[in-house]
Order: sequence, then C-alpha cells, then structure tokens
Amino acid sequence: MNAAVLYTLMGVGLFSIGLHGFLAQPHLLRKVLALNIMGSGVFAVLMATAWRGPQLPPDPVPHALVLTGIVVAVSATAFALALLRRIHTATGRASLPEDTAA
Amino acid sequence: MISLSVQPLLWFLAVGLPLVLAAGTLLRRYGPVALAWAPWTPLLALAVGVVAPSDSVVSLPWLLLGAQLGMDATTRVFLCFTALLWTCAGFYARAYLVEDPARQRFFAFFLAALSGNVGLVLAHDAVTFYLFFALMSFASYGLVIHDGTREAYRAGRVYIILVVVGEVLLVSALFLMVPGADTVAFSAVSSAVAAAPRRDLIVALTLAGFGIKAGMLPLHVWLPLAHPVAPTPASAVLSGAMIKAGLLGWIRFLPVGEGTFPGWSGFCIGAGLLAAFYGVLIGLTQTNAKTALAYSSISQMGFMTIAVGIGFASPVAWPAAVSAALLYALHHALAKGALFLGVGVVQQVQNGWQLWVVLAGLLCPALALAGAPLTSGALAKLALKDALAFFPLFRPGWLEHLLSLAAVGTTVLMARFLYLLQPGGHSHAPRLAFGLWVPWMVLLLSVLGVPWLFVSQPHGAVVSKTLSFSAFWPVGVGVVLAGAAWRFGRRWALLGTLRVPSGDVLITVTWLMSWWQRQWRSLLAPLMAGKQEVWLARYRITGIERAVLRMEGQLGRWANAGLLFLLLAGVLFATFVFG
Amino acid sequence: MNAWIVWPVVVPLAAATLSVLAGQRMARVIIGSATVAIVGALAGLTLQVWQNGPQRHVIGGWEPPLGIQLYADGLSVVMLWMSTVVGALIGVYALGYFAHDSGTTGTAATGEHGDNSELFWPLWLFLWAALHALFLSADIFNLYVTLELLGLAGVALVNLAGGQLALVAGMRYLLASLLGSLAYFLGVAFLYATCGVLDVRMLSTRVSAHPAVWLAIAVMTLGLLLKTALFPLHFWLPPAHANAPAPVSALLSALVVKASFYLLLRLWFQVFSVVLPPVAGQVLGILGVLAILWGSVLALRQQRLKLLVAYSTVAQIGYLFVLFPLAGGTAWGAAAWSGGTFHALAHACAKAAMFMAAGTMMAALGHDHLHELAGMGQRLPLSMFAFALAGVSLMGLPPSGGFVAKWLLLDAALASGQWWWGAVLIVGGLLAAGYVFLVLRQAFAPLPADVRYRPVPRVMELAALSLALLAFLLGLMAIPPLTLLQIGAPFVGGLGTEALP
Amino acid sequence: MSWDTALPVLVLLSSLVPGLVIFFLREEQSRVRTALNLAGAVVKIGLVGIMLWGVYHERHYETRLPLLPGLDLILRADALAMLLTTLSAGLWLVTTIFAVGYLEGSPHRSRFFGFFSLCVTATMGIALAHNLLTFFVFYELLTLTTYPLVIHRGTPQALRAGRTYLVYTLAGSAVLLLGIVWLHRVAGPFSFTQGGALSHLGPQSHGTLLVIFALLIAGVGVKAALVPLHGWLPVAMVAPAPVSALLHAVAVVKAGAFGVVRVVYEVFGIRFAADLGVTTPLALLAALTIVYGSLRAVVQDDLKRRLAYSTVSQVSYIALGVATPGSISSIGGIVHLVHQGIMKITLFFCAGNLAETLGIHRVSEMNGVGRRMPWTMVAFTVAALGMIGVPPMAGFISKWYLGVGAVEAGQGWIIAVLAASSALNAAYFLPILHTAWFKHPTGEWKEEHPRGRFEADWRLLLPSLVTAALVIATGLFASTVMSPLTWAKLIAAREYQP
Amino acid sequence: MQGHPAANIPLSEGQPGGCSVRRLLALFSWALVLVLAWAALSLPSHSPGLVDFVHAELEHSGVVNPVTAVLLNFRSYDTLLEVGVLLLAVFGVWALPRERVWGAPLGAPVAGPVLHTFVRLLAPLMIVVGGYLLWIGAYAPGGAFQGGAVLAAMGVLVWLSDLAPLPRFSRWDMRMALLLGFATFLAVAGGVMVGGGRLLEYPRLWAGSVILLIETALTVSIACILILLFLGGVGEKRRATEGVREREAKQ
Repeated sequence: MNAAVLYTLMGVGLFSIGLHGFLAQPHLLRKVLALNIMGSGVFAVLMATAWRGPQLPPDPVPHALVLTGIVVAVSATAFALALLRRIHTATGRASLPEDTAA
Repeated sequence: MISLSVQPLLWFLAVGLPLVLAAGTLLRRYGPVALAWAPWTPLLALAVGVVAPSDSVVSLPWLLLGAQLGMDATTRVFLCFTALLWTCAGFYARAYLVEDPARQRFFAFFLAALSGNVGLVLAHDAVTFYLFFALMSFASYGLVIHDGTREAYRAGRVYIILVVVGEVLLVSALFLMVPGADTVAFSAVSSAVAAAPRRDLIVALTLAGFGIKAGMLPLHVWLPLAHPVAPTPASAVLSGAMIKAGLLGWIRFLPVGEGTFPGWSGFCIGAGLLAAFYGVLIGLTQTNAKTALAYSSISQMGFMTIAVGIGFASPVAWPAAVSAALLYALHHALAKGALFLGVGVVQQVQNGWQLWVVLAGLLCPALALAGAPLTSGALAKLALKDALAFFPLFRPGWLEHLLSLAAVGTTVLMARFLYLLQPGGHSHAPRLAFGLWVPWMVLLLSVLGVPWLFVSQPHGAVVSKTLSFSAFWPVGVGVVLAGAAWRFGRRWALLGTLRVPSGDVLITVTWLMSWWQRQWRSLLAPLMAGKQEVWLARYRITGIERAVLRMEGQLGRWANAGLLFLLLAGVLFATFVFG
Repeated sequence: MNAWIVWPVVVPLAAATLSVLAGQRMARVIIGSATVAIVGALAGLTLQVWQNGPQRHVIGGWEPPLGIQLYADGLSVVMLWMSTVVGALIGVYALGYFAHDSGTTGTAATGEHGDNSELFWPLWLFLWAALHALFLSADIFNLYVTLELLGLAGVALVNLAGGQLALVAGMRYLLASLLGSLAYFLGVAFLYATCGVLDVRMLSTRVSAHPAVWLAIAVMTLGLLLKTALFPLHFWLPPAHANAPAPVSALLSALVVKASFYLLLRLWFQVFSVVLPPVAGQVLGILGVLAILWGSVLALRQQRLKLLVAYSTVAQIGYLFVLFPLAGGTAWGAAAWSGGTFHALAHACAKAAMFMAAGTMMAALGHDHLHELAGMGQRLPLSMFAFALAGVSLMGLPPSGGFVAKWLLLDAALASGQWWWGAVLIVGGLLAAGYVFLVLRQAFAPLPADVRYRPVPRVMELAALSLALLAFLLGLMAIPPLTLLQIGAPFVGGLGTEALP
Repeated sequence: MSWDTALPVLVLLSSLVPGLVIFFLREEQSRVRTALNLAGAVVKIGLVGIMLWGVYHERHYETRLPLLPGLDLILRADALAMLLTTLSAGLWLVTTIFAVGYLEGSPHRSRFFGFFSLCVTATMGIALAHNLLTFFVFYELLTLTTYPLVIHRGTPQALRAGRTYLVYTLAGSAVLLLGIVWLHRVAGPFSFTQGGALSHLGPQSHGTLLVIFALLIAGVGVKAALVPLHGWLPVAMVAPAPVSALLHAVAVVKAGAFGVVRVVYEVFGIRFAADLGVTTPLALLAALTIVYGSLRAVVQDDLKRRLAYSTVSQVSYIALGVATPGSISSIGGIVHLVHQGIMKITLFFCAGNLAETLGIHRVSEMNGVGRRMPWTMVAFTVAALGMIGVPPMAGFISKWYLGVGAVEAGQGWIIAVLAASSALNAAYFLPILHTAWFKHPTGEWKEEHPRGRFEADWRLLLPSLVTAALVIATGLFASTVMSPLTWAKLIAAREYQP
Repeated sequence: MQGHPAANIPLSEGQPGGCSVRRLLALFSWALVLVLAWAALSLPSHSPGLVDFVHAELEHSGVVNPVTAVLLNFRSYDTLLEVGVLLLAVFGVWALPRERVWGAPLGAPVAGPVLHTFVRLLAPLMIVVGGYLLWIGAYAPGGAFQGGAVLAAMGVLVWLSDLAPLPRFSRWDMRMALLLGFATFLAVAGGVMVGGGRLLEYPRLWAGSVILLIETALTVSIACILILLFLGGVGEKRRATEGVREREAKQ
C-alpha cells in the first residue's frame, strides 16, 4: 500500500459514487455533477499512475492526459448546462421525462 | 381405286370437314351455309368406308404424338354403319329442328360429335382414338341438353359426370398399357397389354372406361336419362352409333385374342347376360317410348359384351367373336337408329293410314332386334351362336337357351315400345315433312339390306339357317306374351304401377351423392372455401407486444439502463475472469 | 506529399474554421472544395494502402509510445470511404434541406430544426473530422478525445432541431455519450497504469491476463456499447435520431454509431485478442441477436416514420455484433470479419438514404405520422423509391450491399457450425421487410385529397436516391471493398467460398 | 464483350431499359409508353429467337460478373433456360397488349408498366441464371417487382394481400438463402450442371444434403405454391388481371416451379436425388398439392380465386413430373412448365376480359355469357379443356407424359393422383362452361368498357385468342421440331445422360 | 417561472425509479467499487509509464516543462483536438435555441462603486497573471489554458460589474479572436508539412517559439471560449455568419 494505491482507490471510489449518483439522481444538474465526479475519479486514477516513488520525478504524460481530460470535461459540462437551461425553459422541468414519470 | 395421295386427303376431309363446319355454324355469316352442308359430310366417311383399301395406314407423325389413321375390317364395318346412320340422322335433324332457334348450336355439337365418331373409328393408335373419343363424348353433351329443360340438364349432368369418369379411367388405362410414351399404335399396344404386369387392372379400367359409353351395367344410368330428353336424331346417333364406340374401344384395347383369360371371359359373359335381361325387365316398366328404346340398347349391348367375353376365352374364338360383334353392332346401329327416327316420324302422323304405314315400317327394325328370321337380327344372333361354338367353358346349348330367352324379352319389349308410341305429339317440324320421312325410310331399307353385304358366308345358306326353329320360337313366344298382355290390358297397367324410374340404380347413387353433398356443405366446404391457409401471414401477439412496449419504456429509465450497464460489465468481466 | 493520411482529418477541421469566418456563399465554396480535397486525399491513401499495405504516420515525428501515430489499413480506408461518401451526400442533401426550411417555421413538437441551421456546416465538418480522426487514430487516449469530439458534435447537431423533443433527446444523448466516454476513459487509465503505453499496437503486445486489464476491457467495451446503442443500452438512440433534423439523423445513424463499433472491432480483434476468451464474443453476439429482434419488433410498432427508421438502426446494429462470436475460427473468420464490416458499410448507405427520404417526406408533409403518408409514392416518387431501395438493402435482398453482408455472415455461421446466428440473421431480414413494407405500402395507398404538400428541393430527393442506389448496387461492386478489408485484417484468407475438405 | 457474352445481358436489358424509362414518363404519355413496351417485347422476342436458334445449334451464350470472391453472377442460355425464356418473352408481348387495353384510363399506368417490365426482367434472369446465387438474386428481384403489381390498386384489400404475399415469399426466400449458403459451404462454389453438381459428395454429407434439399425446396416451394406454402396465391388475386395472368403463368409461380426443376436436376441431379431418397417425398407433396388445390377450387365462386386454386394444383404437376425419377415423367413435368403457362394465361385473360367488359367476377354471374362474348368463352373453353387434360390441348400432352412416366418409374399411385386431379379439374371447369354456354342470361349485361367492333376491346380479346390457339397448337403439333415437347425431350435427354 | 426561466431549478425533482431498483443499484455500485478496488490493488506498484521517453526527448521539445512538452509537442495532436472540443462546445451552445432573456440567478450586471473599483484594480492584474501563466508554462506548471482561464474570469468580472458590455461575437474580429488559437494551431500543424515534414512536426530549432506562438493564440481563444461558455449562449444574436453578412451587406 502506497500513496499511489490510495489515490487509485480514491479514484475508483469517486467513479463509483459518481456513477451511482448519475444513475440514481433524476435531476439533470445532479447528473452533470455526477459525471464530473466520475471524471475526477478517472483523473485521480490516472494521476496516481504518475507517481513513481518519492525520489523519481513523476510521469508527465498522465498530467498532460488529465489536463486534456479536464478541458474536455469543462467543455462538455458547459454544453450540458446550457442544454439543461434550455430544457428547463422549454419544459419547466430539469429532468428527463422517463425519470419524472413515476 | 383411288390413288394413295388422294386417300389421306379424303380421310382428313371425313374427319376434318365436320369440324370446320361445326366452327362455321357458330359464325354469324357462315352459319346458314354450314347448316346446309352439314348433313352431307358423313357421306365422306361413307365414301372412305367403301373405297379405302383394307389394311392401309396413314401416318401423321407431326400430329399429337404421331397419329395414325388406318383401315381394316373392323374399321370398315364401323365406318359404314356409323356414316350411314349419321347421314340419315343429319338430314332428319335438319327437318326436325327447322323451327328451333338454337339449331345452329345443335349442329355445331352434332358435327363435332360426328367428327369424333368418324375419327375414332379411323384411329389406329391409342392417343388418336382417345382424342376423338373425348371429342365425341364432350360434344354429345350439347346434344343431350339441347332442349334446355330441367330433365335435360339433369341428364346432361349425369352424362357429363360419367363421361369425365370414363375419360379418367381410360386415360389411366392408357398410361398403364402403352409401352412407351411415343409408342401408341394399336399394333404395339394390344400386345403390350397382354404382357403388362398390371394386366388385370388395365382390363378392368378399360372395361369400365368404355363400359360407360357402351351402357354396361351399372354404368348405364346415363342412357335412359339422356335418350328421351335429347332431340330424336341425337338419340338415334347416341344409341346407334356412339354407344358402339365403347364396343370398338374394347375391341381395340382389350387383350382379346391375345391369350386365354377365363376370369374376364366369365365376367363379360355374365355381365352381358345380366344386361340383356336387366335391360328388358326395366324397359318393360317404362312409360316413355324412347326410354324403352334406351333400355333395349342396354340389353342389346349385353349381347355384344358376350361376344367380347367369348373373345377373352381363347384366341381361337376371337375371329368368330369379333365378326359376331361387328355384325351385331351393325345390325343394332341401323335398327335402333330406325326405331328412334321412327319415334319422331310417329309424332308427325296426321291420319290413320299414315300411322299404319309408320307402325308397319317400325315393325321391321323391331322384329330385327328381336332376331326374327330373315332379319339382320337373326344374322347377328347366328354369328354369335357360331362364335359360341368356339367357347370352351360352358356347354353352349345352355347359353344358347339363355340367348333365346333374352330374345323373347326383346320381343316383348319391342311390343311394349310400339304400344307406347304416341302419335301426333309435339314436333318442331311442319306436318308431313319429307325431311323426316325420307331419312327414316332410307334407314329402314338399310336395316333390311345392308347387313347382308357384310355376311361372308353364301347368302343362301345363311337364309336357311335363319329360318330355323330356334329363330322362330322366341319371337313367337314373345308375340304371344305381348298379345296376351295387350288383351288383358290391365296387366300393362300393372306393369305401369311397377314403374322403375328411368336411370334405375342412379337413384341410389343420387341418394349417396346428396348425402355426400350435405356432408360437403356442412363440413368440408366451409373448410375449403375459407381463408385459413393464410396462417403464415397472421400474427397477433398483442400481449407480448404490449409487454415489449412496456419493457422498452422501462429500459429508457436511467436507473434500469444503469443496472444493465453494470450487469453487463459484470458479465463481461466474469467471462474474462472465468473464461 | 505522401502523407495523404492526415488530410481527411485536417481538411474538415480547417474547413470548419473557415466556414465560421466566411459568408454563406463562401462557406459553400469552402465546403465543396473541402469535400473534393478529402476525396482526393482518400483516393491517394487508398492507393497507398492497396499497393503497400497499411500506412502509418507518426505525428510530430515522435515515435510511439511517446507520440501518437495515425494508422490506416483496409478497414480504416473502407470506413473512411463510407464516412466520406455518405457524409458528402448528406451535405448535398442538407443544402436543400436547410434552404427549404428558411422560409418556414418549424414546429417545436415534431422536432423541425430551429433557426440556427447555418451552424450545421461547421458542426457537420467537425463531426466529419472527428470520424476520420477516430478511424485513423492508433492511440487509445487520442481515441478518447475523438470520441468526445464526435459525441459533442452529434449532440449539438441534434439540438439544431430546436424543439422540446429534440432538446430532451439531445440531453439524453449527451448524458449517455458522456457516460460511455467516461467508462472508456477509465479503461484507458487502467490500461496505462498496467501497460504504460497508449499506442494501440504496443498495447497489443503488452496486455496480459490481469484483473486491471480485464476491468479495462470490460468498462471500455461497455462504454462503447452504450455509444453504439447496442441493446439493451439503446434507449437514447431512437429519440435522438428521430427528433434530429433529417440530415443529422442520417449522419448519426449511418456514421456515428459505426465509429464506436469500429473502435470495438479494433480493440477486440487487434488489441485485446490475446486475452479475450471466446465466450466473451458469445456475450456480444447474444446482445446483437437480441438487438435485432428487439429493434425490429419495436420498429414494427412505431407510429412515426423516423422513429421506425431509428428503431431499425437499433436492429441493424445487432447484425454488426454477430460478427464477434463468429470471427474466431480460421476457416470462417475472414467471412465473418468481412461480412460484419461490409454490413456497416451497406447499412451506412442505406440508413442515410432512408433518413433522408423520410426527411424529405416530413418536409413536404410537415409531419411523419406513418398512417398519414398515404400516396407519398405519387407525391415524392423518387424519395419513396429511395426508401424502397434502401429497404431492400436492410432486408438483405440481392443485389444490395446488405445481401452480400448477410451472405458472408451466414456463410461464417454455417461454417462454424453455429447455425443459430444465421437463423437470427434470416429472421431479422424478415422483420426488416416487415417494417420497411409498412412504409412502402403507404406509397400505393390512394392519395388523400385534403392533404397539403410543400414542394421540396429536388436535390434532396436526388441525394437520397443516389445513396439508396449505392446501397442497392453495392453488392455488385463488393469485390474491391472486400479485398481492401483484407489488408491488415486480423483474419486473412478466402472468404469462405472454398469448399471444406 | 463479344456477341455471345452480350446476348443474355441484352435479353435482360430489352425489358429492363423500357421499364426504367417508363417510370419517368408522365401518366398521359400512353402512346410512348405503349410503343416502348411493345418495342421492348418485340426486341426481346427477336433476341430470344436468335438465342433459341443458337442453343439448338449448341452455341454457348454466357455472361459472368464477379459478385463475391469466388462467386460469380452467371447468365447462360441452356436448353432449360430457353424454355422459360421463350415462354416469358412470348407471353410478355401478349400480356402487354392485354394490359394496355385492360388498364386504359386507370391511374398509375407508368408505375404499373415500369414494374411490369422489371418483373419480366427478373423472370428472364431466373431463366438464364446459371448458378444458385444468380437464381436467388433474380428470384428476390421478382418478389420485389411483383409486390407493387399485386397492390397496384391500393385498396385496403390489396394492401392486405400484398402483405400476405410478402410474408410468404420473403419467408420462402429467407429459407432459400439459408439453403444456398449452406450448400455453398458444403459443396463449394458450383454452377448448374446437367445431371447434377453434387454427386461427388461422399455419404458423410448426405444427412446435411437432405436438410439442404428441404430448405431449397421450401424456398422455391413458396412461389411454386406447394401446399402448405400456397396461401399467398389465392389472396394475391386482388391484383389486376394482367398481373394475375403474369403471376400465374409466367413469372412468380413459374419461377418457383422452375426453381424446383433446377434444384432437382441441375443441383442435386435426379439420380443423386433419387439415391438420397428425396424425390418420393417431393412427389408426395406435389400430389397432395394437386389434389388439395383442386378440392379448394371446386368450391370457389369467385372466378379468379377458382383459377388461383387451379394454379396451385396445376403447377405442382411440374414438381410431380420432376420428382418422379424417369425421363418420361421429366418430359411431362418440364413441358408442363410451358403448357400450364399458356393455358393459365388464357384463362386469366378471359377472366380479365369478362371482368373488364361486363363486370363479371363470379362464376354465378356468368349465366349465358357465351352468347354475349362467344370468342372469349371459346378461348376459355379451349384452355379449360386443356387444363382437364382433354386431347388435343396442351394439357393432355403433359398429363400423358406424366402418366406414362409414372408407370415407367414404377410409381403407379401417381396415376391415381392424375385421375383424381383430372376429375376434379372437370368438376370445377365444366360447370363454368355449362353456365356460360347453356344457361340463360339472368339480366342485362353491365357494359363497363367500350367494346369497339368486336365483343370486347380487341386488345382484351386478341391475346386470349392467340394463347388459346397456342394451347391447341402446342398439343396438336407436339411432335414437331420446335414444339415445347421436343425441347423438353432434349432437356430430359441431357439430364439423364449417364 | 416564466419571468425567470432558469431561476432556482429545484434540485429535488423527479424520482429515481422504484425502491428495489434503487437498492439493486446501490448493490451494483458497491460491487463496482469492489471490483474496481480489486483491479486497483492488483496494479503494478510502479507503473512503467513513459517518463523515460519524455525525458529522453525533452531537450528536443523546445520547452523545459515536461507536461507542456507532452501537451504541445509530443502529444500536441491531442491538444489540437481538445481545442476542437472546446470550440465545438461553443458551437453547440450556439446551436441551442436562442434564449431571449439572460434571466440568470445572478440577475443583470450589478453596478456598485466598491465592485467597480475592485474590478478596475483587479483587471490589469489578472491580465498580467494570465500572461505570466502563459509564459511560465514552458518551464513550470502553467500554460495556455490556465492563462486563458484567468483572462476569461477577468472578462466575466468586468462584465458582471457592468464595466463593459458583452462581447459581440457576431463581430468579425471577435470571431477571429475566438478561432485564433485553433486556426493557428491547425495552420502550424499543416503548415509544417509543406516542407515535407509530418503533421505537427515543428522545426527542432524553432520548436519553443512555435509553441509559444500557439499558446499565445490559444490563450486568447480559450479566454473567449470560456466567456462564451459562461454566458451559455445568451445575450446576443448568434447567427454564426451574421456579422459577415452585415459586412457583406454594407459593401
């Protein structure tokens, strides 16, 4: 057990929590947030792979991947939020019909 | 003689010209012309029968499966009486139907049947024979129902059903008997039948198939129905000429003369005797003159069946048997034709002397049928008895007595026929039409003269033979019986109360048919008429469909989709771990 | 320049940028020339692959594993052609479609496109670029980026319709797409953690039977299945495809779902093949079969034309996955591989044509209710004809592309002794006939008198027809693509037409 | 491309091109349309004539187009192909004339004639196909091109019929495809070979071959309307009369029957099939169909439905002849391919003419119609008698060879089937003839169509007279050199070569 | 509700399926955690990684910071596409139906002296910070995205405090700014191929400068993009080519 494993475990935990939230929460904003949590989980797993012991410099590639991933996540989140607003405007709801209708 | 190149042409014309004219009668423009020429056409066939050299064959390899027309002794006899009868009937019909609006249609069928009749006589191979037999049979339907009455339609229905059955039986027999699809000449067929593995089946099918035409029991039912309703000239040819086509078929197709078939011999003789007596007995109960004649035909055809039975007995007996059969056919054709035409003539009589002349005239063929001495009937019976001499199975004397007994019956039946004649009945013809009298007279004369032309033995010896006691006594007994019955007229009435409906056994068949029809209507017809066969195209699984639609809705919920997502990931992971 | 391989990606990106800057008229010129350039580059690339085998292009000169490389084999080239031809014709169609609509107002409920139709062009170009990038990329992380690019472009295009239904469908699509991407991304992370490389070819030599690898495969596969909308993860597809503007529906159904399928194909048969047990392929095959049946049955029950076509896509995707259990054996692997990929090709042409034809009818009628399409055969004979021809391919009747695909898959199924897959293919074809003729019969129904039609630009009909003809006649020109598919394929050999000994 | 390789393609194109052009004609350009149609038909007859001459002189006309690696589309004119090709080419011409008259003034004629020509193209393709793949391609094309014809009227009833038609035919072709692919897997690529292409396969694959045979026969059996796969045929009667005529005589049903011939003779080979033991079940199935179809026909009052069931019955004669191992039966089966075509097309022409001229659709409405339309009824009578098997019509020749062949093959029971069938044929045809000729008309005729100088529009009358004449001629002159029978003998001789 | 369309979107809307489904979902999620944890624990303790490759080539990359080297040189293709994703998000937002009122929870821009002063002071600082972050990226953590984010934040602040109007992206020059980064990047990517190089293969000597050029352009564009994403497509007519059309109309 080292720090990297801990980070990895945290990452998979975040991913699972996010996934559960994404699936269980009907509200679209929560879903979007859950997706971000899942993304963070993946980032954490990826970041943990950069760790190569206390002495050695970290692997820069995962850093770059995560940076790219963050940008993608930002873009997707922004788009999703804008879409969410339009849906709310158009339907008066912030959830998808299949999850609203009991 | 006529050169060979003209010969085929004449034969074609004999067969083809009637057909052409038949088509012509249907055309508005050519109808009258065709009608005018129609009665003359059988004379072509007569000419062929007179002038064609024996044992000549015309091959037409391009026609059908390779047709052959030919001339031999059998053909010649058949051709002569057929042509003669058709000629007389043709002229007679022109006068008989002169006021009938549908006479063109009548002549169309008449000519077509004529063509078929002549063609089948000339045919020398199985397929051609079958072709013309079918033509004749189907064309006669138009003759039977010509009057368009209920009875005519009923008779026509029975007739056509039996024709179809007969055709089917025949064609089945043909399938079995021809040695190869393209080898259909009689010469090849008859020897093939004798050696065929299913010979008995073939014989049975052939007997039954032609038996329908020949009025063999119990397939005779159409005869007494059809003859009274058909126009008189049509009845004449039906009963005189066409009925003989069945006999000709037997002669051509059965393995008679090819071996010894005691079983079939016995069967035919038995059937013939049965018919001879059955026809008389039922005929006596009839109240319509033409029906009585029809039953007489059944009875007379029984004699010819006996001749065939003799032929089955041994090859030795066959030449005598066939000549007896031919003579009998000739005699019966002309005599029965004259009787039928006479029925029409009787309806024409206006006064007493005319009636007596007609009755006197009718007496000749009637006596001939009864086999009175010096008549053609006596000649025919003589030939039959000669043939019996070759018959090895029974004691001939015993059989001869039975034949004589049958002759008694025929005599009584003829008397009954004369009694039933109704002078001055309805007719389309004007009074005293020569068109009716002359053909009848010609036929009468033929009855008296023509058979003698075909007797090979010296005429003097024959005459003396016919004058024997055995020829006399049946007629005498018959006349006495008939006279007694006439004297005690109530007996006739008694016979009338015993009246058997014409068509006799048909009643049972009709009952069976109606039973079948009821079953058909109630059970099978709905089944057969319905649309249940579209089973493939019917799918109605609404319950499942509803479930599917509901489930599709459930699949769209994120929680459920997510469950499946995780589940599938788990399954896949598990396959990796355990696979 | 020998590096033809980069231009199918670069050109549409550049064109997208320029089209935003340029005016409308200029934009057309730009798009037209971009299309020509892509076709030219693709032709060059095809020639290279044909002559020299699979092509590589090391981006930036940094060899993997450090850098990213583009890789093109027969499969990539065939997919690129599919995307290019179908995409270009959809573009032609869109010219008419959006021009037609500018004078009218779309109704929100039925998902007519809104007022932003000019954005179609950059989005379409981005989508095109994303597809090409995906087909050419040989780096699993780069593939993630292309997937996201593709997903966002797809959702944005759906929203062009602007109606409430389209917004909701778009959101669902976006969420599903993001979930799929994230699952894929998680897999990438685990793979990098295990193997330390991202390049596809290096990865294929380094993967081993290891829990992390298994997990990575499982989540990546699931993510991609979700994006491909394989039953039972198809829920997002019908509403999204049905409510998008017609050219977008065509793009999504014909091309976008094929991208994730392509990726699965690559991963399963060229990266993970050593660690995958055969039973895993059976799982995907079963899902494929269920998809065929499920999608078809639902297509039969639809009341709206575009929903019907969308469910047909759900069903047709199933065919693609029948490839997985079959492409294992030596004797029939090639047939299955070729059959599955050829089916993707044929379906792309046919389904695009179908959505385009459906869109034309919708544009003319203002709605797409199946039961009110009566007499369309007289109003829009070309569109109906296009629909019919495309339908023939979906049914798998000769001489269409669908037939060749079905033949090959059937051949593989029978050769492998797993005849039941073949049986499902056949049943699926029949069900397809069922829903296709549900539409076609309307063509022959009498024309109602009281229905008003808006005239539609001829170019729409012709574009749909040419794609449909392509789908219909694809079977007659199957040899070149099939030969191409063999280049660099994991299964090489005859296509199963030799006799077994 | 030499003339010999181009000819089969040209034969296809001679109807394909007019068909495609016609689609783009406007509705009112009927002269152009008719001219195109007739020109196509005449050209086709000319081309087929050339091909006929060539095939008789043992020339080879063959076109190949690679479709899949190792699998070509092959069109080739062999003797069997020429039989169907000639039939289709000839009957297309008369049917076109009939259809022009029949559809005059009705809507959607361009669509109709377009699909009509495509349908003929597909039939030609089926005839000329030289391997199963090619056969299948055109077989399916036929399904697709006939569907619009079946539902041409667009009524709900027609649409329903169309659905039924599709369900059956597509299901059939699906099964057929399965069989074909499987066979290719087992036997490798092969083309139709006289005497069979599979006899080299060892006994270990015989079990599989049995299943494949069943699949193939089920596949073609749908179009050949073998019971219980016949359900579409009576329903498809809602189609316009020329379509029914074409469907029953030349195209669909004949394609199925032709498929049976190809499968039994040139895929399996009759000897090999007999060794496998598949011929007897097929013959039994055909016999069942013959009797069942006739029984159903007897109780139909709708004229076209009666004719449809008659087709069910009659077409199976072909299968019956083919499935009876023996050259004579084969001749009977093969020649019936042509004979049934001309007889049945005559009947449908007449039925169509009655419906179009007088609005008669049911047998019970035909009282005395022979007086009003004698020529039509003459043609009908000739064809009906031919169907019953009365000499000298064409039908007799077929039955003759079937019957004699049954004896030759030692299958006596077939004679009983033939006998029963003939009797039943008579049972459903003769009442029609009686009604038409001898009953009195019940009322005034509804004159629905301008009749012109004759009893009906000449375009409706002439085709039936021509085909009726053919019915007589093919029977009467069966032994001549170019008769269908002679061709059938030629084919059978080649199939039975050791 | 209509007055404030996007105000207070309630967070408790809807129900997440039935009770059993929720339980199952929880169960499956736990299972997922366990499986993921198993996989995580089984990972090799030292990931092989690519660090050696990076360091081997770092000197040729034109920058010192290895992360920037990976981002903008070794894996610059990823970054190129990533900028594409950003742009696409903007186009996607534009493609949504127009929202007529900016009825955000924040309300209209707020004017106030404190805020004004604060923002006036902060804005130049943020520009400097942004520029710094951009420049430092070559050596240490930082770079275009970080710089752009700071600049975007400044823009938002300026707008919210009503110091400046909304940027009009219908204008051609604003649009240029938006696309500048991507266009530059793409131009470089393709441009280097003119000399026979490979895609994105910078000339070794000028690699640093090229990267700086790209990053600078990207910073501007990213700032614009983020502002636009913040606005969510509100506030102006977003006809993509409208500005151009206006210009065309003027000519």
